[in-house]
Amino acid sequence: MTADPTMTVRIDGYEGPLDLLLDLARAQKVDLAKLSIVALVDQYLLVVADAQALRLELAADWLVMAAWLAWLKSRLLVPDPDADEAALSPEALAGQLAERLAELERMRVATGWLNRQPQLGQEVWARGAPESFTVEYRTGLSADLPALLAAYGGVLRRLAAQRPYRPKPRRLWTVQDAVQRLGVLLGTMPSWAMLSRFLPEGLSDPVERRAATASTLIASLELARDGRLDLRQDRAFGPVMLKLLDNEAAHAA
Amino acid sequence: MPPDDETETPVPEAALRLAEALLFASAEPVPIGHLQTALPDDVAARDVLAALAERYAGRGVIPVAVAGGYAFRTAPDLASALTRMVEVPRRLSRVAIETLAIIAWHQPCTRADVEDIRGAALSQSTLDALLDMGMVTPKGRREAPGRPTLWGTTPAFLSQFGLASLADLPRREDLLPGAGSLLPRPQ
Amino acid sequence: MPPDDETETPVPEAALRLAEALLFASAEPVPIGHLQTALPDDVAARDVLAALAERYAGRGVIPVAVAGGYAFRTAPDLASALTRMVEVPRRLSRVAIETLAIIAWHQPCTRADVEDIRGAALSQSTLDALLDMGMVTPKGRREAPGRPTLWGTTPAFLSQFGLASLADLPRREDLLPGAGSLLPRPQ
Repeated sequence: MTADPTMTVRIDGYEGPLDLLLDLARAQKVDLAKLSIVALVDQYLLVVADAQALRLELAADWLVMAAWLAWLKSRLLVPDPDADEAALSPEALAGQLAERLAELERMRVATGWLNRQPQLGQEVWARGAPESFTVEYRTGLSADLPALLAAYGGVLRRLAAQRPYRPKPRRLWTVQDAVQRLGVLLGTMPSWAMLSRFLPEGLSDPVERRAATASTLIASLELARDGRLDLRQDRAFGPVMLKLLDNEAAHAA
Repeated sequence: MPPDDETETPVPEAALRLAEALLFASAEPVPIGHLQTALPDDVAARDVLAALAERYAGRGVIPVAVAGGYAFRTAPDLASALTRMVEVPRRLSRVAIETLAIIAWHQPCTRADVEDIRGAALSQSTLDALLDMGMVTPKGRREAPGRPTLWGTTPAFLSQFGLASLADLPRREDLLPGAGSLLPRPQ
Repeated sequence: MPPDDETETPVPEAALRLAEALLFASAEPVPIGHLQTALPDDVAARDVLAALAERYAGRGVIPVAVAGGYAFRTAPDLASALTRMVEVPRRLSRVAIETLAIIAWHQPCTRADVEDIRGAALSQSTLDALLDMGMVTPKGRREAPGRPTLWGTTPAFLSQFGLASLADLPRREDLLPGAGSLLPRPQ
């Protein structure tokens, strides 16, 4: 309403709605604190309308700002009697807008201040050919034991990946071996003895030990079938007990 | 430079030469503590710097307090004569300096803060230019949804604009006198 | 510096300041012709440089004639006072640390043994570097064709890696189960 009809402002050259608003506010030539928001809104809407008349493609934020400003102006001129108490008053919203413009203006002043400082490499220069008096002397190593272990581990893994897989040969205790060993050992044990007593000695590998246990159990079952020994297991998963049966005893049974 | 003491103790010429050489040799500002370690114990670095400033007053190169230390810089009034003689890197764009100003006065702040204040999107190339020049650096993240990166200025920023510390920046309230208490004026 | 002329014309202070700043700011030595272009026509660069040399005589930095022109340099007698020694621990390259590890676990062994285990040629420079650092030392020769040198680790190796003795090295099998059968045993 109070827009100066002679004022022509083009929208291009502004970085966004706020940039334009600040420029329009400056044009009011008043302290930003005495800014007329309504006049500002009118000027903004005029510029946006002009731009649309020129069929300029306007980014959405220009139109969003236009719609919001139009709403703000209407609220400022005709206060809503049923206004929500919790909502900000139009005056408070106008104050926020003025504060945003003031902050942008402050940062423009700050930019100007920085620009007036003599800049390094632009107005003042540092030593172009600095001299270094720092002498690096290389002593000591930054390697530690974990690094050494990691390196050797890496070598070993590479080696493992390169070489074809050759499984370690296993000493497997066969049933025949077990039958033979049982035959020898049972003679020396007149009473009940645990199956594990009949395993070959020096079995540290758990796989070999399990295989030998299985072979010995099968061997003992075969010998029991032939009536040469007696087998007993008092409970599930309990130890398997063996005892030699002499021929007379076998006959008696 | 620090002001002279009331009671002036004459600074030994040897200390002055050493300080001169040390500040001259380095392109980066020399922290006063570093200078002190190079000086004899009974000579205060502060006094030496004051004497140095006095000796170089009005000369073509002058010692200045910058980025937490001291460095020699060419005298600002020689800018136009020297610009023609030495290589001058590209100046930061207007948008870049405006972004830098917002980060400097609002740090630590997020990219969204900068965009909010400028009322316009901030292009990645602008931020990249400031990062390339080492003017800004991440300063952690804001504990908010998305945990956006917070940005702040660097010692290189202080050095670039010849500031001893961030305290040399004008206070935000003083940037726009009269706008301290904004009252909405609807009419 | 060029000697003063017999007939001394006073060099303007402005020319002296400019020359001072230019020599300071230039990354390269300033050719006398280049300095002349920055000076008024009636001021000879030669005279300015002479006056500058006079002004800086005995100071911490001095203008000197170097290849290609003139530049400020730190006074030679101050260099030692300004020199700071910085210890920079050497990092071993991956090849070097692997070689050292193989020698440690397989000593005494030959270069060919190391090559065989690593599956790659070993450059003499790698072995030389370990030798220079005192990590390895020759341990006689293998009685085999060519009598190749046998290598072993040194006491310095033990102290570098915090080992009381070689017996403190973890067993191969603890590093990679089943590794024992992988390794080619010399002989």
